[in-house]
Amino acid sequence: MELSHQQLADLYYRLWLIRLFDAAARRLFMENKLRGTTHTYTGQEAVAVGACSVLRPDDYITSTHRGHGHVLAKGGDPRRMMAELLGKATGYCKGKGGSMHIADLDIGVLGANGIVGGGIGIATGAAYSATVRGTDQVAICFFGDGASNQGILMEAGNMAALWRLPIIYLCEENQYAEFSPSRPFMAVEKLEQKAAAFGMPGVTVDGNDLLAVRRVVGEAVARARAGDGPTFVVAQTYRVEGHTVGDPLTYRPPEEAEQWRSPERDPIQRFGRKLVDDFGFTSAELKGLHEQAQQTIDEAIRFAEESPEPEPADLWEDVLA
Amino acid sequence: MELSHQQLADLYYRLWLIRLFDAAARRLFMENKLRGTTHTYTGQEAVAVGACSVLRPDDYITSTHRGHGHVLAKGGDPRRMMAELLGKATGYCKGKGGSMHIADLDIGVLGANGIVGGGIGIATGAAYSATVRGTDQVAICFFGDGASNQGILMEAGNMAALWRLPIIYLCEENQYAEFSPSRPFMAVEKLEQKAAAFGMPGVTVDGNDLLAVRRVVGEAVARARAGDGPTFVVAQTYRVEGHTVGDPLTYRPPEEAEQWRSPERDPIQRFGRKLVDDFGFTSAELKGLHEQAQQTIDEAIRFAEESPEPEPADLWEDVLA
Amino acid sequence: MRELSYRDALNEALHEEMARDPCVCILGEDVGRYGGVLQITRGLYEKYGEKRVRDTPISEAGFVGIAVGAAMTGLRPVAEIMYIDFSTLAMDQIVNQAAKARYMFGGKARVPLVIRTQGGGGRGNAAQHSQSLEMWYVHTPGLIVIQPSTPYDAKGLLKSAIRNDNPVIFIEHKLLYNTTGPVPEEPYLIPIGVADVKREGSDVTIVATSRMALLALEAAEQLAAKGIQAEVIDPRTLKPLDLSCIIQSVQKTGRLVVVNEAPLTGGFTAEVTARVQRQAFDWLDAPIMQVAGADVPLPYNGRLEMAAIPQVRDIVDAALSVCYREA
Amino acid sequence: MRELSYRDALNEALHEEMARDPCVCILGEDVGRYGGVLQITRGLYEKYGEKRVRDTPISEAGFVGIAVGAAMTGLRPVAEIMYIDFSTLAMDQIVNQAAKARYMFGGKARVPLVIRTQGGGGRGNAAQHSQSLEMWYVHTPGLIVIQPSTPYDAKGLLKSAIRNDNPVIFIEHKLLYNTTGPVPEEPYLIPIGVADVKREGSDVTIVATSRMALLALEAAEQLAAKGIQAEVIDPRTLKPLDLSCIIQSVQKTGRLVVVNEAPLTGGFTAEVTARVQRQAFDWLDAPIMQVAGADVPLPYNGRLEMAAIPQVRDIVDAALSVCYREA
Ligand SMILES: Cc1ncc(C[n+]2csc(CCOP(=O)(O)OP(=O)(O)O)c2C)c(N)n1
Ligand SMILES: Cc1ncc(C[n+]2csc(CCOP(=O)(O)OP(=O)(O)O)c2C)c(N)n1
Ligand SMILES: [Mg+2]
Ligand SMILES: [Mg+2]
Repeated sequence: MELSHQQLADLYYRLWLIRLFDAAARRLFMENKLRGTTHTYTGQEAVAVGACSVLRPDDYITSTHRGHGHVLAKGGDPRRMMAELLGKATGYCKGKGGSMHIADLDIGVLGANGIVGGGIGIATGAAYSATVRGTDQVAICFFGDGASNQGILMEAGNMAALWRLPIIYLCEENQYAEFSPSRPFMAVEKLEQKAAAFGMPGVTVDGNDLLAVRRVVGEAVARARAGDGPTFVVAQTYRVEGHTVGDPLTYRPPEEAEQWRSPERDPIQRFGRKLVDDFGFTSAELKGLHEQAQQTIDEAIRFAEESPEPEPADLWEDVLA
Repeated sequence: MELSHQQLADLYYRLWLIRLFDAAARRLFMENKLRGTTHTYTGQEAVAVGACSVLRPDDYITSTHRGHGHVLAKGGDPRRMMAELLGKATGYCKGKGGSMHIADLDIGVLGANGIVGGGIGIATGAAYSATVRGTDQVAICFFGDGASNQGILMEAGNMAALWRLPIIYLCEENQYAEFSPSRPFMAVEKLEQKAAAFGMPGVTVDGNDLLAVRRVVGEAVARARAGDGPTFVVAQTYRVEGHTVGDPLTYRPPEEAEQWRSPERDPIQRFGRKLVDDFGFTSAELKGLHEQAQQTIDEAIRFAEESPEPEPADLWEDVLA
Repeated sequence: MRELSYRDALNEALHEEMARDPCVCILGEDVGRYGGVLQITRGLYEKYGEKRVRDTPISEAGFVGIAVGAAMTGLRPVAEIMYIDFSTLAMDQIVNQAAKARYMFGGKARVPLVIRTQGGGGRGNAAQHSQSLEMWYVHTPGLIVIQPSTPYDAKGLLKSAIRNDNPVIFIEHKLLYNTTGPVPEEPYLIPIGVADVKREGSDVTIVATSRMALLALEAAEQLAAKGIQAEVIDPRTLKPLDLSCIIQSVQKTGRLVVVNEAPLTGGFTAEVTARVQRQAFDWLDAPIMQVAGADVPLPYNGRLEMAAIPQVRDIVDAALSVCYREA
Repeated sequence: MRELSYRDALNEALHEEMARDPCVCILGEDVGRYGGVLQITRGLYEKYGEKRVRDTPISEAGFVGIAVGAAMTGLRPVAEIMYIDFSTLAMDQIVNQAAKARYMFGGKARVPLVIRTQGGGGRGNAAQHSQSLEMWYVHTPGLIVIQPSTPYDAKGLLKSAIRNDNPVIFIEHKLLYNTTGPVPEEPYLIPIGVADVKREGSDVTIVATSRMALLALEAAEQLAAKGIQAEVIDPRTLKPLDLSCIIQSVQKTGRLVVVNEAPLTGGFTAEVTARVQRQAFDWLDAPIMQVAGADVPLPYNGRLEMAAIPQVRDIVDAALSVCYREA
């Protein structure tokens, strides 16, 4: 689990990639260039980047409606993602999926999902599949604190525990579900208590501390790969922006988000400080990585904007294999 | 909670009523007089009778595919039940429901249910309804150990706990779900552990001990009526007969059921002994109650057999109110 | 007459019914404090409190099940399923429990439940947020299915749905919320099962549901310019269907176009076509034309989505073709 | 040729496909040790072990979801939903996930999933265990829907379904399991999307699905005795539908009766009627007759249930009526 300087730099770069991708998505949405809805991952970047940093390219993840961060963390191509947001033929889904349905089967991304809880069965199935095919692949199922109230979590979790499937249920407790705080909707005191009902270990981690996420998920992944079954991980974090781009955020005090944007709490700044303090990075280096991420995003936008729209006949393609 | 001699006698009578009703149902099924499938409650009688003994007529229950015992325990009319089994116009459902759909809204029986877990939402809704209408009615939701793997249990349980609804989730751990033992399908060690995930107290009781069930459910009902919320009760018992009438029971050793039929374990004989040992009943009295139950059942069969079938035009009735 | 938006008309219906009957209650995600994602339940929480206006967890099966049980025991719940696509999570509760309870119990249960939900495409919400699933419910005995196309119909039918003693699937359309139209101040109800002739005409009958009714009216304008008088009928209630209104019109026009946004195969247009060809076979001067959605999941891209959903142009073309006129 | 029961034909198909392809796996309640409530999976657990033949908890949404994920990642799962009525619990997984994944992902995913399930009435299982829900799935783009009526078709189509790269809803009928018919020893496949003319005739076309195909053949016998030669077509695959086979027949006979067990409103008979009236309008000598189930939840009582489900007599009467003959 020791990380090289290059690896650490890459993690930092990815945090920024996500942050800047979503900043761009927000801007494009406000410019009416996107359709439907767009959900940003801002403030939660350390969860996806930390968790995916322990995965292999052939491992699986399932994502949610708030999926950009997960896909980028797993190695998704920002150009094809941005093109998808713009509904272009070069997008991951040829413009048919949009923000909520980005998938990259080649790197194990089994899709963002418009149904809250919709990825839970799929991720569990991918883990089951690995055991039948006799590989040591692992699956991470990302879902929100709101999603933890969907019954399929208990159903799939129970089977994962019974069959000792190589899966991590990674619940991002970002404190909101749509336009309501999430806590008043769960009868348990701590989310990890649910794990008891699913017959698996539960653990809570500071989701804004990338290395902590990496450690906890790393242990869970190691256990999963060794055939010792699933783990329920609760990553505590905060949804810094609105539920969707355009959400007027009338239902919470603005100071709350401000606190989470502060250098003490912001996951990127926290990780940056750690890199400087403990791993010998210079501020200039960090600045360089940040800029590099910005270039990648700029180039992705250019690529997306220059890409062609799908052809009318594409409507009828891809319904059946 | 002190029971009079008459009340105790009535409980004993009801145990036999259920046992004999199901014996009759089994016989009639084997004689090809019933259609579909029929599930007997044999061996579990003390759960329904003990639990319903603490309810008022205006309290609610939801039942399952194995519903005869619950309905009789809540005060259902054996004649209209038997008529329903025979598909007669005088049956509870005018012959439209059969064994799996008996309901008696007048005494709070919100229906047996052909869907495993199908009553969980309904019972929770009845409890919610009581709180909105400002009554102190309580609901008991009966379901099996197999049903405890349906996700809606977590969903409804969570809301019941959040909203402090007056409901008891009464899981009958009869050790089988259809043609498989139930234990290998739950990742928790003890069923009551699931309660933790639903944010409510969980308690396990010997389901073949009528007075123990009565005590535990009584406490839960008292709490519910006082506005202190739901309880998850696991009643441990045994499905003495096959899943359905006609089940060849190839999947379990015959000795197992024999042990549960023994006087030490059989809930009716256990309660009978208790009545004699601790409550001054005589064997003759017990015999009398048993015979009385038999007479009621015989009369129910007669009533049912003499009743008319529905008219063809009834097909179109009752689709909409 | 006063103009209201479809959104406000629905909101007013809920306010009036909650004021009238203390048994009416609301359940759903973000319907309380926030007033509903689409703001249809705005102001109810403040007025009626959290017992009667319940914000639920994200648990569609659970809260719809609770609504069914509540309906069986004296309440008149109005449950909001935010997108009809999510009704898939509550199908057992809707189809096996709510729709069948009364029949299975021999007429003993009443299930006065309204499920308000929202369907249709056109906003780039893609395949899991744009479905038109009304036919599943039309195909299910024991349910009533309503799809209003105007603010007036929306208010009057929602009030009737709440007062009805059966489970009602009440399907709004996401592109209609901001449309406006006359809605009287005085209370009124619209009977369930009665179609509305939105425009009279003698040359061709166009039956169109939900948002498609508005498109059909636009099409009728264009047809009028070509000398074709189209009669536009909005069934409003898909089940029970006011077939006689449609038959009468077809007997007059001899030509029928049926428009519905859902995928063609197995859709509402097939149902109407089959009924009319049987009952008005001898009056038909041309095959009935179906204008329906493409048999594909709805795509995100705007151009593709437009192509997947019937447009005014498609309705005009279909009407011209049954009139044996060139497009 | 060797005779096999529908049950054994299905079982043989599973044995052959599991032997052929190690990616084929089975999931469902009691499908393993017990061999399936209907014994369709008998012997598989013993041969292929618990990894490939998974007894699941009673968690339809969960295990169907797992099957979807497994299908997306290299397996070819065959999930058994014991009664189609319980598919209501897994609708999100079937409709929003399995059916749409490929399209939403721009053609990137393959979801080679078979959901084997069982529908229909006739055994007194009442409203929650007797439904014919095929039209929900026919109406859902991205799914293939198969309903075999004979042991031969059952085996050949199940094998094709397993080899197909799309989600397939494979619907057996509870009254067919004990029926028998010829099934060759040699391996064979039946292509998806190809109807079968079960009997040739020139006077009237009868299209009938699942068990109704057997009733239609009986009806054809009775019609023959009255001098009417009925052509009986079993579509076998409801989606994609082999419409050209039906149209060809109607062009020959000029008369069509469509038979399906599900409730009439919104059912398969409407779909076929609509398609044929449009494509063969000029060939039709009479309105198309639909013979379908009553629009009621299925009742328990035997007499009522018989009245709710189409019987041979109803098919004969419909055929006579389109031939303008007295019943
Ligand atoms: C089944 C379903 N119900 C409701 C919604 C509407 N919805 C979209 S996101 C969301 C909140 C999800 O909250 P959470 O799981 O905490 O994820 P977060 O948005 O916080 O990332 C809701 C209710 C949906 N998409 N799917
Ligand atoms: C949703 C659903 N899935 C499966 C079935 C088939 N089924 C009927 S009873 C049963 C077993 C139920 O077990 P349990 O809940 O323990 O109740 P018990 O039979 O032991 O009383 C099953 C799987 C069903 N009726 N409904
Ligand atoms: Mg959240
Ligand atoms: Mg059990």
